[in-house]
Amino acid sequence: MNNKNNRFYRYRINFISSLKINAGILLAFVCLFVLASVLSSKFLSFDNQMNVLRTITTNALCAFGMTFVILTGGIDLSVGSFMSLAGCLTTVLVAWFQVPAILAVLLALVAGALFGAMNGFIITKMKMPPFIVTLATMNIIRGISYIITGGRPVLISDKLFQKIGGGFLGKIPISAVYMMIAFLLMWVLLNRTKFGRHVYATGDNLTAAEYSGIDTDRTIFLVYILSGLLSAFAGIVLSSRLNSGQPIIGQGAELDAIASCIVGGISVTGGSGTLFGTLIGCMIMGTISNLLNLVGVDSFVQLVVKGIIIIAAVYVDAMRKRKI
Amino acid sequence: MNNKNNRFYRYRINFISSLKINAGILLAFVCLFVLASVLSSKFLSFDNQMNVLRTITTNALCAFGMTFVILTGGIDLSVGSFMSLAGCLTTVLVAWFQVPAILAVLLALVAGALFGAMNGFIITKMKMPPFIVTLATMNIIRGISYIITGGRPVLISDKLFQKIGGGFLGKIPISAVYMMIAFLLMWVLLNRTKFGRHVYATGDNLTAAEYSGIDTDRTIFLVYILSGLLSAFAGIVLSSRLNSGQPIIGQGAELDAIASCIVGGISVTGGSGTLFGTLIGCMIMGTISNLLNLVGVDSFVQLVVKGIIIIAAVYVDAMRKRKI
Amino acid sequence: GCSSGSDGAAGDAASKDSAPAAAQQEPADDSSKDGGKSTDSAGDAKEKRTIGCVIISGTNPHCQIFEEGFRSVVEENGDEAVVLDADYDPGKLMSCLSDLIAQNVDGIVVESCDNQAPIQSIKEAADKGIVVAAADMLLDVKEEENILVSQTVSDNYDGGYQCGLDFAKRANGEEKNYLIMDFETNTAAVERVQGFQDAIADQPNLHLLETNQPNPETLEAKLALMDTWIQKYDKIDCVFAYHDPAAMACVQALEAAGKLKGTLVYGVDGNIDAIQAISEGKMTATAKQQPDQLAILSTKNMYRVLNGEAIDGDWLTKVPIIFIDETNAKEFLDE
Amino acid sequence: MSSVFLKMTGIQKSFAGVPALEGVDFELYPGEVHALLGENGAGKSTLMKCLAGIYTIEGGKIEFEDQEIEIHSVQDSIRLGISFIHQELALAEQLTVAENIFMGCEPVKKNGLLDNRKMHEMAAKLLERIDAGFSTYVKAGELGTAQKQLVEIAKALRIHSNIIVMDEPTAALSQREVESLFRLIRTLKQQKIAVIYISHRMEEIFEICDRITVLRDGKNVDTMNAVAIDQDRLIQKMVGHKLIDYYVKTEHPQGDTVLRVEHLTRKDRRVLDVSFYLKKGEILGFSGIVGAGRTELMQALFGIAPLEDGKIEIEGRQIRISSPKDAVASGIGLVPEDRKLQGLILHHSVSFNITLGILGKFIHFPFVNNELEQELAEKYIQALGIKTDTNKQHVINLSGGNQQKVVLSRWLAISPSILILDEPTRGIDVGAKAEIYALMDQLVRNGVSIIMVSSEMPEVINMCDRVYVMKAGRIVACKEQKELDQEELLRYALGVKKDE
Ligand SMILES: Nc1ncnc2c1ncn2[C@@H]1O[C@H](COP(=O)(O)OP(=O)(O)OP(=O)(O)O)[C@@H](O)[C@H]1O
Ligand SMILES: Nc1ncnc2c1ncn2[C@@H]1O[C@H](COP(=O)(O)OP(=O)(O)OP(=O)(O)O)[C@@H](O)[C@H]1O
Ligand SMILES: [Mg+2]
Ligand SMILES: [Mg+2]
Repeated sequence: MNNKNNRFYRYRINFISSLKINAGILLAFVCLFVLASVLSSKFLSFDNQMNVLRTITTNALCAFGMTFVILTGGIDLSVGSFMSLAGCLTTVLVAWFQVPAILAVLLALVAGALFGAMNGFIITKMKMPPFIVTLATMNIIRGISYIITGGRPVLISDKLFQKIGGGFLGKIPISAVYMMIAFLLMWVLLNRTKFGRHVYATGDNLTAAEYSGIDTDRTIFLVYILSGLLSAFAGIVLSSRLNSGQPIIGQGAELDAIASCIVGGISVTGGSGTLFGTLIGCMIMGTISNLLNLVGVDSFVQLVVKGIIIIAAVYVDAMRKRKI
Repeated sequence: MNNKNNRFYRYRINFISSLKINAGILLAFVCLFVLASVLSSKFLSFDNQMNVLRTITTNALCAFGMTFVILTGGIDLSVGSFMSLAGCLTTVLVAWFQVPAILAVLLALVAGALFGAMNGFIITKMKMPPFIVTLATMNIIRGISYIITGGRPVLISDKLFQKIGGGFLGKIPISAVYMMIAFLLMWVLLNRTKFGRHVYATGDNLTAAEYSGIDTDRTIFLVYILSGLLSAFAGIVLSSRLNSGQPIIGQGAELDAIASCIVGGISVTGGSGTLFGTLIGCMIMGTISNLLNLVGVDSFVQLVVKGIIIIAAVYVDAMRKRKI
Repeated sequence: GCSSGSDGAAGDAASKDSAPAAAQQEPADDSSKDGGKSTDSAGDAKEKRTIGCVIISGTNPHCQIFEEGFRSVVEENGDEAVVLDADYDPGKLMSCLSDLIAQNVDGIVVESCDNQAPIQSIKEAADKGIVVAAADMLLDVKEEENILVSQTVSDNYDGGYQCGLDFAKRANGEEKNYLIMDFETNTAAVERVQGFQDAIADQPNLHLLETNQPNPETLEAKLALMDTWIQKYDKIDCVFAYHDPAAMACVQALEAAGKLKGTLVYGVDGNIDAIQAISEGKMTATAKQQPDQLAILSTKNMYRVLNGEAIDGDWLTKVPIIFIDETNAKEFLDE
Repeated sequence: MSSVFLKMTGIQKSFAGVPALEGVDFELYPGEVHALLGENGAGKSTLMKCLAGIYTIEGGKIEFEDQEIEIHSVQDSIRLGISFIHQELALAEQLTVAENIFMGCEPVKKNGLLDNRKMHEMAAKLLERIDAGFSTYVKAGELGTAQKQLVEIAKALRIHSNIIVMDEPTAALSQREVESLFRLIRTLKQQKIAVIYISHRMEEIFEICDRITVLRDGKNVDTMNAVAIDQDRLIQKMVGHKLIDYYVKTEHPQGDTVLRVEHLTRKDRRVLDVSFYLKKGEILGFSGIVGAGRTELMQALFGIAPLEDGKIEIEGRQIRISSPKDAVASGIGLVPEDRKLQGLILHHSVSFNITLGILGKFIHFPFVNNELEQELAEKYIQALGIKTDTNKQHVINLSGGNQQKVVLSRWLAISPSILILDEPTRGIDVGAKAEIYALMDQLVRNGVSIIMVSSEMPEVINMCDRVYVMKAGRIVACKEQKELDQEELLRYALGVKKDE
């Protein structure tokens, strides 16, 4: 028995275990990948792969935060507004108030964390449903970013700021690097800390978690801060790439992030799923868009095809899970 | 004991009980209403009240269907696309194929029910999460309505069709009449039929419902049909008011409908809430918009104010519920 | 030119072999390198090129006409057209451009929804030797930067201005109340509104009741805003809407309230349903843009540079708008 | 006896390749009460779920009145007239008691609409039949665990059935309700209704059952007449070996008072003016009938429900407990009454659940000592004999009794100085019960103090040093072990007798 356990243990801590749990969605991804390579000769090129990575960064950052939120059984509809606010704040500070870019970025991140904390506070202390709270703050925060920018793009010419999201590390886009770093940090946070366990426990059974002495309010509070922070960062990176603060960015980002999580196998009711799954979910979503654009599918038909592929991908995953 | 039972019983089934259960949100609504009357002299006018009713019709129809869906523990993100599809289908049939308006409306409703059945089928038979399924069909169905219209508005000059959504019954807009009829029908369905009871049971405790011999798959299947049907009808009414088939209508309608349900006290996890609550939720959302427009609040500030009012309204409800 | 400083951002890999000035000669070699594309153009001496286009939104009739114009020119040249949809989203616009670059298209026509957002991507494209022309939205790019072959835009300001003039004329000195439905986050809409207001700035008899924008920017919200205005104001003589769909929503709301008669409704775009409404006397006038012209001119410019020629005409072209009211609406209906 | 009513032969069922039933035979005659016994995880519930149509059998056949039948869905078994009281409570918490009872077969009027009046009348009658004293209009979620169990029983009686399966119906019930349930079973017998009765309470088996079938590891051990066997031999058949000491209780000196509670009143007034104390190394019992407020008291102590008034002192120091976290920090542990609702992280592994309270021992950011985690989990799996494939098994897939052991393990691992056990042996087999008693004994010898809330009189009387009896939210009596007597405790609990 012990022997067997030991085998399982190796299994578990190794990265392979993630692969195992996510075998279904990985399979779906591989299918999609092969399909894409067949359909477009450009798909496999290094440049295009980097392009896909760069494109999914914003969504992936939001989705990582969203993963924590959904794991606790919540939802965060305000991520898109956080993106907008952080992007606008940074550019306004840099362009209008000559704040150094790095400081401006830090301030915007702090703002993201603060508004995230506001979400967390209302949800835990005022005991209100996350859906409606974050729907409301989604409006409020977007309103704020419209107000501070007057609704128009903020032009920026700071070279450093442009590099933050637009630069390259060797041949790899810097934003893809951020994504990988964020993934690793979040992975450690979720899998290697008490907090991570508390997130799972809280989402699976709030009462039981409370009875076990877990401060569930604190756990929930923290995940919203995390989500605010990550989506604020996503907004900063995107603004840097857009070379301007755009109050309208991030519209619909919440649906994309949630979809990536769920495609990646995060249970909507909380408590189960892996961050690796979310990453694959993001890649699937990004690859679908890239493929359809590469092939040059008509934008109306794209909608239909995208919908069908998403269903197919999740179905492959659902089938495999039922087999275990 | 029996005596006690009897008193309670009256309590429960009378309409008053609905008022009781929804006292918190009703209170919030009344506060809002008083506030609105004070802030704008036009608010209380008969015409304006009718205007509010007419405006909320589309949202209310979708929200009624959504109520059933959320009560079973699901979600339907595709309602906006159903609106678009039904509106386009009707106008295309009437304008391009000279189908009589009534027949076209019926066909569009059938299409709504069919696509709703598709949602239900994928969710129950393929065992996939409603969120991702309806997100995918949201794309698919919208894609279809773009494709059939070529993405352009469909002009229509059929007088009967214009009356369907734009007419009046005495001084009352016909669409408000539809809303009330739909409310009554759905209320009976939810509160006075076995199906309604099964909806609650399924959403509250799926296992318990299954162990009790309820065909939960069938129940879930039916609520998605209902949602498809009602939102298709909403789309037809709106198209008639717009006097054209517009493939772009209904964007974001799902969030509005869900928000109305939750503001109205429907629990996101399913199993509890009343249709009356949803109606009040719709009225609150409609009144907020109307008030802000009447007062002429800047649209950026509107976002912020709207968010704050929503939180306040739900908070009043949450407070009262905690007191019971 | 002065843009060399920012090339660093695109990384050393790209800057090694491509100075922006040289970029425009490169594409010919580039497409010959790529065997994949030429396989199906049997026997033809000229290789089939791929030309990309990003439009603002496939659901906007204006953009659909733009797309048609673009496709017609590409077809004429016997090339393949790839049209992507940014759906009003600057982020998506950028990823569409990236996808076109990754696909190694020969030329791109950008119809942008924002004047800043696509610039980074356009630079990347230019670095790779892709010829880019901009249309419809005036991008914040100077000619000297050498990344765009031309900019071709509508005169949005004039669109609003013409409507304003018409309003002033019809008011004929009488006291009139008007409303403006605007869309502050869109530069083109802001210009139109500005034009309208400037045109009537010297008319003391015209009173602005209110300016506001639908929230969110959906058809339903436009309708609801106009509905509320009708409740709020007893006397509305004129509504200026930033584009035709909004104007049409105003028409529907006014008609339903029985207040359409005697109310002037202006829009900008020249969509077919608006022109129809004008011919029926429901709507007053619209300033028709010429999206087909925008597309054709910019695509032709792009082709010239692609073929090693110089563009004909100025680097920046403003395509005039056509003012349509009941007198000339019929002419445009037949098209 | 007449002919065979229900016959199951060679029933097989496995989960993900792991067999749970390996050719089980079972026979049932009309009007008999047939006990189905076995250790936790023996396969009792699985066999019954096959009959209920929740699981589909993979081998064997089911005959009903000599006709071979197939059961594919719950509806099939309802059609055959088989009713179930499932082991795990499954009620829709937001629906009323009556709505729960008639879930799936709601009475309708001629016009097809629901007949609520009739439903409540019928539900009230059913509740009366089992002496349940609550309204049919309350929401199920507002009921205590025992009351929910009564609702489940009423639910099984809602249609006229041929067979009623009772899977541990008394696990959450106290003496009084058990007696009325037995009265009910006797009338069912007279109506020739067959009852399949599953329980881990040995006394009950001999009191009510005619025949007994014992399962072990998914196989038949034996079927016998109840009169033909005694308790020790029966236990031996179940466990596979002889069980010597059932109630382990060693004498040892008790220390100072570790916990003193004075005038405790809950905000919702479910607990009124309760004062008591607990000594170091003592096992303190709380007895009472269903709804006496024992669980409520423990919740108040554990910081789950707000207090209106009262003082809590631990080792002489007054403390404030406003959340379970505070309670844990002050060295109090609580094994809750409802394992599914309050105890388990169902969709995670056994080891995840066991180690949830001691994460600090093996997680040192950013490293997780997995070996240590496994070791810790394994320690309790061995010690309590938790029957699970591996410690990676999701808890939701364990048998009810084994789930209970997992919850217990978590608290043993945290090793609080005051351990509150609310119905700790609920649904646990005799062998494991003995192990838990032994464990309790060992704990108190090591200086831990235990509060045990239990509705099982024998364990209260045999294990506790002192017992408080509660009624309607108040303490009505306090007895030392030497004064303990089942009859008398019950009289206090029912309010027949009062202390001066
Ligand atoms: N859904 C499931 N998935 C996997 N294994 C299961 C599942 N249900 C039961 N098992 C396993 O089948 C075996 C028999 O379980 P069952 O619930 O029938 O036991 P039981 O005799 O009712 O025990 P208890 O007295 O604890 O209720 C156990 O080992 C259990 O782990
Ligand atoms: N969540 C709740 N809401 C409303 N009333 C409750 C709730 N929980 C329990 N009660 C009521 O409180 C009283 C005490 O219930 P409880 O069941 O906890 O007592 P107990 O002595 O622990 O008995 P047992 O645990 O055996 O049922 C009962 O009358 C019950 O109806
Ligand atoms: Mg069992
Ligand atoms: Mg209890």
